[in-house]
Parts: sequence; C-alpha cells; structure tokens
Amino acid sequence: MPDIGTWVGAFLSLAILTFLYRDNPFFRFAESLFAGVALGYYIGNQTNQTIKPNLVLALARDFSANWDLIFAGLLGIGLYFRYIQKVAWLARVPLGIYVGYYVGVTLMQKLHGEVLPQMKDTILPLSAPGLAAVWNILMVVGVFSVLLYFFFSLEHRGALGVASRVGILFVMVSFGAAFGYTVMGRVSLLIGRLNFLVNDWLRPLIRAVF
Amino acid sequence: MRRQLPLVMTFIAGIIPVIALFSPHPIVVNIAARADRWLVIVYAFALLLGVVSVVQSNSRKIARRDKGWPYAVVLLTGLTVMGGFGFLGNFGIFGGITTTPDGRPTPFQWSYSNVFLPLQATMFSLLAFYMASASFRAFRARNLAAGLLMVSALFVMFGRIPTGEAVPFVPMITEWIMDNPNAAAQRGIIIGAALGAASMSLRVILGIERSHLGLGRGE
Amino acid sequence: MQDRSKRRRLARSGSTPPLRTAFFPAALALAAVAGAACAPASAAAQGARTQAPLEVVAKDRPGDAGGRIVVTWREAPGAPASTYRIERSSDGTGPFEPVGEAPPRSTRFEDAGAPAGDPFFYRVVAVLPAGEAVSETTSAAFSRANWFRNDRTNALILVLAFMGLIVGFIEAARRGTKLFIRRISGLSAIDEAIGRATEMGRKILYVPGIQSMDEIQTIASLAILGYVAKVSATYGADLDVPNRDPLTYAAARETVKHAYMEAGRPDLYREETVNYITYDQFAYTAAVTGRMVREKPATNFFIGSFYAESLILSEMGQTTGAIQIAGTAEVFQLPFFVATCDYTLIGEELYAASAYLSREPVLLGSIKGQDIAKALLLVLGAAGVVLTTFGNPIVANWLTMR
Amino acid sequence: MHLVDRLLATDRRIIYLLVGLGALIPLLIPIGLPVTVTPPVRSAFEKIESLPAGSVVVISFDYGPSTAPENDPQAGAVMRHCFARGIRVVGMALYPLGGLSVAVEEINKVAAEFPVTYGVDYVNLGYKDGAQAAMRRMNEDLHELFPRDASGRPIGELLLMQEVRSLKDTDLVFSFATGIIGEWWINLVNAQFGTPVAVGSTAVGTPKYYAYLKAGQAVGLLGGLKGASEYERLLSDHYPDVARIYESPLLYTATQGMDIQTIVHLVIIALVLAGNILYFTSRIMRRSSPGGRRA
Repeated sequence: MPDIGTWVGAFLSLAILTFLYRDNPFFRFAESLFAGVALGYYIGNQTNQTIKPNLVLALARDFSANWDLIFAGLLGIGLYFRYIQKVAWLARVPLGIYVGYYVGVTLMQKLHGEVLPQMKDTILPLSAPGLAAVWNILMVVGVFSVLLYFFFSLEHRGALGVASRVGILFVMVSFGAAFGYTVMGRVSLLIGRLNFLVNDWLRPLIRAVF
Repeated sequence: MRRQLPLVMTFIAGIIPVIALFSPHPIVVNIAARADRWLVIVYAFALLLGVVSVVQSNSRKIARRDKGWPYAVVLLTGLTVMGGFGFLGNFGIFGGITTTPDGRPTPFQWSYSNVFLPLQATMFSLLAFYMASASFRAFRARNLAAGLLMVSALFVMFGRIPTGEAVPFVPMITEWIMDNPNAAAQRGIIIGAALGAASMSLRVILGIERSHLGLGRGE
Repeated sequence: MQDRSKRRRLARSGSTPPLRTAFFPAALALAAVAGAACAPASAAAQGARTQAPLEVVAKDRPGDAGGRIVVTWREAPGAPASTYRIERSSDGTGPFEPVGEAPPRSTRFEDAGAPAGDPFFYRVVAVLPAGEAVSETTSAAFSRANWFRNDRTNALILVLAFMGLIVGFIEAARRGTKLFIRRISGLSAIDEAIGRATEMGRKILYVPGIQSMDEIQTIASLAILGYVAKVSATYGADLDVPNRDPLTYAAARETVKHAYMEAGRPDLYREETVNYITYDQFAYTAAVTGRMVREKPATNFFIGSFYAESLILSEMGQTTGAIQIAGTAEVFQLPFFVATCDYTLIGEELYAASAYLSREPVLLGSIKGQDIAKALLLVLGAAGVVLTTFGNPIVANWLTMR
Repeated sequence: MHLVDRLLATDRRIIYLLVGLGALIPLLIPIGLPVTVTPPVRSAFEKIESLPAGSVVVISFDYGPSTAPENDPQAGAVMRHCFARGIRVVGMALYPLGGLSVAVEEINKVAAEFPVTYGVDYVNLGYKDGAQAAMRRMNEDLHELFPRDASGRPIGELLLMQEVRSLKDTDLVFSFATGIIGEWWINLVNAQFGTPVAVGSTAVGTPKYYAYLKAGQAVGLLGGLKGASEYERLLSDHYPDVARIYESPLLYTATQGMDIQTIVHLVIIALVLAGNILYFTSRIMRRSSPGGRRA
C-alpha cells in the first residue's frame, strides 16, 4: 500500500491535472494550498538559510569581522519604512542600492561577458576549407543581419530593410528549432510525473488491493 | 533629498561592480565581496513584504466573505502551517527544516516532499500538453517566415528522437540547424539584448531611468 | 589562506631534487653555498659561473592583487640548461629556498607565493649537464596590490567607448538634437489593447516577469508598466499586476502609484492593483492562470524575465481570448511568446521600449548611442572577418576578454 | 461549419488526451529503441576521459526537483563516469528551489553504487544562495564559503577538501542547470577565472548553450534527457561495470525515458502535419467556393 505521503502527492497531482479539462474546485483547492505552502516554504528557507547563518550567526559568532552586516540588516528593515507614511520615501534607498549594484553587475557582465566574447567568436575566416567556409559565411551573415534587424534609429528601408528581413528569417528558424528542442524537456517532466503516479502510487495500490 | 538620495545611492552602488571588474586591489575586491553579502541579506528581508500583502488581502477576502473566500482559508492555512514549521525550525523546534538526526524527514521536509513538490512538478508538466496545443495551432505555413519556423521545429523535433536519427541525413540536418542558423540568430539576439541591457543599466545608474523607484522619469 | 596553499604546493614540487652532477662536487657545493654573495673560490666554480643565467631581475607582477613576483633572466650563451631552478631568500644572504622550476629555454618564472610588502631576493640556478650554475642574486623585490588589471585594458577601452557614446548622445538630446526611432509594432499596439479592455469593461493583466530587481529585464518591464498604468488610469481601465518577487512587487507599487498620480487619477489606485501572490514560480503560475480563467482579462501583458511559465501563461491567455503582448530577452522563451501572443518584443526591443513609449529626448538619446555602438561593433566585427580571412587575427585577438 | 473547419478548431482537450495517452502507454509497455551519440555529448565525455585519476571535478546541482526528470539522469551519468575513472567529486548546490535536496539524493544514490568513501573520493558541500556572489568567492576560498558540508561537518575535516582550497585546485566544473546558473558558470567563472566548464542543461535551455559551446566557452554539453541517454550509451560502451548498473530494472534511466519521448514527439509532429493539411485544404476550399472568404 502506498504511504500517506504518496497518497497526498498523488491526490494533489491529479487535482492539478484536472485543470486541463476545466477549472474546478479540486484545482482551486490545490492552487490555493500551493500558493500558501510555497510562501511558507520560503519563509523557512530564507530565515534558516540566509538570515540566520549570514546575518544573525555571523554577527553573534564573530562581531569584529562582520560588524558591517548591521548595515545590511538596517537596509533590509528600511524596506518596511513604506508602511510608515512620514518616512515612506526612505524605503526607496535600499531598493535603489539593490537595483544599482546589480545593474552595475549587469552592465559589466553584458559587455565583458556577452557582447565582446560573442562578437569575437563571430569573427570567422571566410576562407576556411570546404563547406566550413559556407557555414562561416552563414554565421557571419546571420549574426550581422539579426543585429541589423534591431537597428532602431533608422527606418528599415533599402539595404537595411533587406538585411533586417534576412535577420528575421534567421530568427524564425532559430525559434522553430528552440521550440522543437524544448518539446523534449517538457515531455520529460510529464514522464517524471506519470512515473510517480504509475510506479509509486498506482502499482503498489493495485498490488495491495488485489 | 527625497528624490535625490535614492538616485545617488543607486549611482554609488552601481559603480562598485564596474570598478571591481577592472581593479584587482584587495580594497576593491573586499568592498565588492561585502556588497554581495549585504544584498543577499537585504533580499531575504524583502520576502516579508510579500507575506504581509498576502495575509492582508486574504484576510480581507475572508472578512468580507468575498466569492471563493474558503480558498483564502486554505491558502492562509497552508502558509501558517508551512511557514510555522519553517520559522520555528530556526530554533530547532520540530527538528529544524531538513532531516532529524536519525534521518527521517522533519514536518517541514515532509510537507515539502509530499505537498510542495508534487504540486510544483505537476504544474510544470502541464507544459507538455500546452506545447502540443500551441504547436497544432501556431505551426501553420502561412508565409515564408512562419513556414521556416514550422519546418525547423519539425526537423528538430524529429531529429532529436531515436526514430528520426535512424533516417539518413535527419540528425545531420538537425545538428546543422542548431549549430548554424540557430546559433547565429541566438548570438545576434544575445549581442543585441546585451547591448540593450547595458544601455538600460547605464540609464539606471545615471538616474535617467527611474520609474522602478516611483520617481517618474526624465530630467 | 590561498597564498599558503599555493606556497605549499610550490614547495612540494620544488622538493623533487634536481639532478645533481657527479662532476666537481666540491666546487659545486662551494658555489651553491657561497652563491653570489662571496667571490668564487676555484677555477671550476669560475667555469660554472660563466654559464649562469644573466640579467636576473625580479619585479612585482603588474595588474594583480599582489602576492606574485615575476623573475626574468637571459640564458648564458652556449649553455642550454636542462632546467632552471628558481630560489629565493628573504634577506639576500641566504638561506635560499627553491620556489619552483622552469623548463629549458625559458626566461621567466612567476612566484605566486610572495605576500605583498615582504622583501624577497631571487637567484636562478641553471641545471647543466656539467653541474649547476648559480646566477647573481637580485635586489629586493616586493609584490604589491595594484589598482588596475592591465590584462583588461581592451575591455576598459571598449566599455568606456560604449559609455561615452551613450552619454554623448544623451547630452546631444538634452541640447535638443532631434532623434528618430522607428516604429516598434508591439508597442504601437499597447494603447489599442488598453482601449479594448476599457470598452469591454474587463481587466488588463500585467505580469512583470518572475525575476527580482537584480534582473535588468524587470526594470525594463517596470518602465513599460509605468506607461501602461498611466494610459489605463487615463482611460479608467481596471489594471491588475500580480507579482512573484517581493522586491519587484514593492517597486511595481511605486511605479503604478506614481503613474496614476501623473495621469491625474490617484483616486483610481487601489491597494489590490499591484498585488503579491506567492514566491514559487509554479504556484504563482497556477494562481495567475486560475485568475485568467475566472476573470477573463481582455488584455494580457507578459513583459520581463520569464522562464518555463511563459507558455503556460500565454497559452491559457490564448484560450480565454485575450489580446496578448509579450516581451522578453530570454532567448529560449521567445519562441513560445511568438507562437501564442499577438505581439512580442524581442530582446533588445524590450529595452528600447521605455524610450520609445516615453518619447523623452534623454531616453531616445541613449537608444541612439546604443545604435551607434552597435554599428561600430559591426564595423569592428566586419573588419575582423576580413582580416581573419586574410590570415590576420589581430581584431579577434584584441577582443579576447580575460 | 464544414468538417475541415471543425477539425481545425479541434478542442484542445482532445489534443491533451492524445499527448497523455502517448506518454502513458509506453510507460506501461516498454519498447527499447536505439541511441546515437552527438558531438556535444561526446566532447563532454572525452573531457572527463582526458582527466587523470585523482583529478577533481566540481558537480554543481543548479536545478531543482522540477527539472529533476531531465537533470538527474545527466548528473548521475557524469558522476558514475567520474567514480568509474577514480576522479574525485566535489558536489554543491547553487539552485535555491531545492538544489540541496536533489544534490543530497543524487550524490548518495550514485556513491552507493561504487566503492568510494565520503570525504576522500567525494564530498557534498551543500547549498549556497546568491549564486553569482558565491562563484566570485569560490575562486578565492571554498572553505570560507562553505564552512560546513551538507550534513554539517566542518569541511576542514574532510581529506579531499584539505587539498581543494579553492576553485583553482579543481580541474573541471560540471553544472547541471535548469536556468541561468549554468550561464553564470560560463560567463563568470570560465570567462574570469579560466576554469573549464561543461553544462548539462534542460532541453529548453540547450539552444542558448550551443552558442557558448561553439564559442569554446563550454567544453561539453548534455541537452536534456536526450543528452543523458547518449552519455549513458557512451558509459555503457566504455565501462562494463557501469553498464551493469544501468541494466538494473529498478533504475529509471534516460534511455527508458527516450521511448516515451519518441511516441509523444511523433504525436505532436502528426498533429502539426494534420493541422497544415487541414489549413491548406480549407484555404483551397474557400478559394474555390463562390462565397469567398466570408462563406
């Protein structure tokens, strides 16, 4: 006989699957429970795995090395100033710092880690032996035309129009390929779920009953 | 002050990682490392903002007996029970949040594996069905672009399964589509989007783009 | 800590005794002990000395965090050493400890275990078929922490050029230069989609992606949300912004509140307009799709950073008959939006959107600057392709990032 | 409405039913179809083949239970390969949504199949949040970042970790990633610190990783369940002992999953083809019918 946990899991899985037919009370129940439990899970997760070890324990165990974390805590508390009318504007400071820092990280990561290396790798010799030359030409044309499609400050007419139309064809081939490729991953998830329902719940159940 | 301070702080925080990329000096490295540590903590604090909002809106729903209010009860129950296990786990009550010393799951862990996970995985697996209905409807060769989309999707779908691989040239063509036109377009999109993201980032650092702070935009 | 482990490893590799010769053992021992400090005592040692590495110099390795010293030398003419052993001492007189070896013909060694600020004296021992020849001892070398990584000079130049272009065009725009931006179809459809919802008396659903404020797409999305909220407020349409990320939720509230104020309708803003659902991606998706089926919004916006939920949301929106406008830079979610939505902002268009919608010269200036940067990058790339084709990889090499 | 138009507007639920049956039937009645190996998988395999025994490979669990059906078999195959070659494994989890639980489960499961000792041949450092920040610090000091392993033991006590002070002491990072974390390994760790990185991605993430693979920023790539089944094939061909593990009927293998994949793919392909035939038929009929488009 499947254990109680498997029964709960199987019931909730089936409740979600019924949504494929139509909205119904089972789905609504599962959906609401899911939202609540998920939020509760992250309360446990964030307090146990971030606030406790990275802030509270760090301060308690070695204050002299980690005193700066007090400011991190203050910034975190600052987010709640928005509930106090008079100082509500101060809540924007931690938000601004958070956004600012990661935006800076993004700026560098995009330019240094994406734009330049990817451009470098597009610099291919068009004189490669055999078919490789054709594929290199295709790669260069593809990358360049897609980039030209994204030109905003010129109307897409004339040569730019042709280039951007070529670009959009490349994009379409790529989207099709990505879509087709993805089917596989999604089916894997379905397999995982059916595997659970059939092998963990249904088969033991049948064996127990008959 | 009210307008300027958040923007100034954005700017100061924003140039730290820029400098850190170019400077190996321990002082810079240390500042960047501290900033990383700080912000993880700030983010953890933010979760409560969401919790407050959820509790407020759902208790309002129950108090007013809005349509579907019993589901709000379900939600709050789930939140209280799971959140309670999780929060009390900080103090070792209910054995924490992972496993008890003898290897059995704590209530938190049990709910995670038997409630949270099945729900999450099943919701995710719905995608297999949606992919089928979306492709049935969207993959029609209405024009050249749509035709290319469909043909490349069909090739890749077919070429990635063993049956397709057994057909001569199909795996080769699939691999070729992925490596050439696909990689080229992806690269073009990545470069373009990265430039756009970099420019957007710069606008934020400079305080030109500020609608996320509720400060309006422009000058 | 790092330094210690490195040093330990170096010490270990250095402890394998290099081949000692059988010839002139006494002379060699003398040479090794006396080193460069004392005058050579015998003719044999004299002979070895002439084969010793020349011009030994020890210097801080530039552009690093400190802890590394580079030792360079020149091979003595006609004395091909089988290996070089690098030794150092902390006071110049000894004892000298081996810190590593360098292969034959090499002229450079990097000592990675030299804590910043401490003095080190180096000498290089050439291991020859006939014995060992010890070089002169260098003057004191110190490693120090540098402020600039010179191996990233190329990146710095390119980053500064990019910033310069953007800031330059923003300045130009401030001074009133007229700037053109082409029509972006997904964006032109926004007003119409909001109008439709107003006419039908149904909701507008705006999903700002599932990522937090550390994701630049979220920030781009909030800029568009500002516009959508403003138009909705003007029309008196009902806007619903459910959130997965708590920080994004906090920011979206500010954005929408401000937009309603700007539109002159702060009275229409309600607490529920921007709401928080739950932290898990799929729990959030379940709740939003449930909402779609029950409330049938007339218009759905999915703009920001999306992962697997993209198709669940947009396919559900399809079945409820909503007009859908999507936008993301997540390359592998784009196909799903393209297949299921009426308009999709692709990659860079997402970031250009706020400038396009606001029509503000300063923002338009940054788009122009970005376009010019792109054009220059294409020119650089094209030049690189031509040069590489003719066997000169200079551009590609220069673009190599470290 | 004409039959063709009615078929074109087929209720979604019929499509759902076809997909559901297509997945369920092969699960109940296994088929067993052949597998061929593609270059990205082979290069990942060869990278590990090229490492001498005693090398250290970081296995990063950057996925959660939601993509475990795809990533688990990948991580399992790569770890089996490492253990079979005497390569030591440092496990860690950077994915917040359950990365730790998959890491614990998968590492324990695979380690139990080999004569390996915890702390000597493999360790599990557990979960760390803030993946990007963590990666930056990893290159400096792993011990500061992960003071304790997944079960709470100080990592200084683990023999393997006494040798591995930082990422610099490792030979390869293999990230099994559901989202962007694998990319961070590439454009942060590989780009800035030079450690070779290979990725096991979900099928959906794979196209993006192709760009990195082509650019030489990644040394190998396993795409989805398909990539895992190819890796299982290579392993089974090269290591008879591992082949025996895969033959066990109790183990859910990627190869098994591929059978179901095949059927569902064929169902979807048939649907797309049918959709197009119907679409063109209805266009031709409209053009030939006197009422034109409005009919």
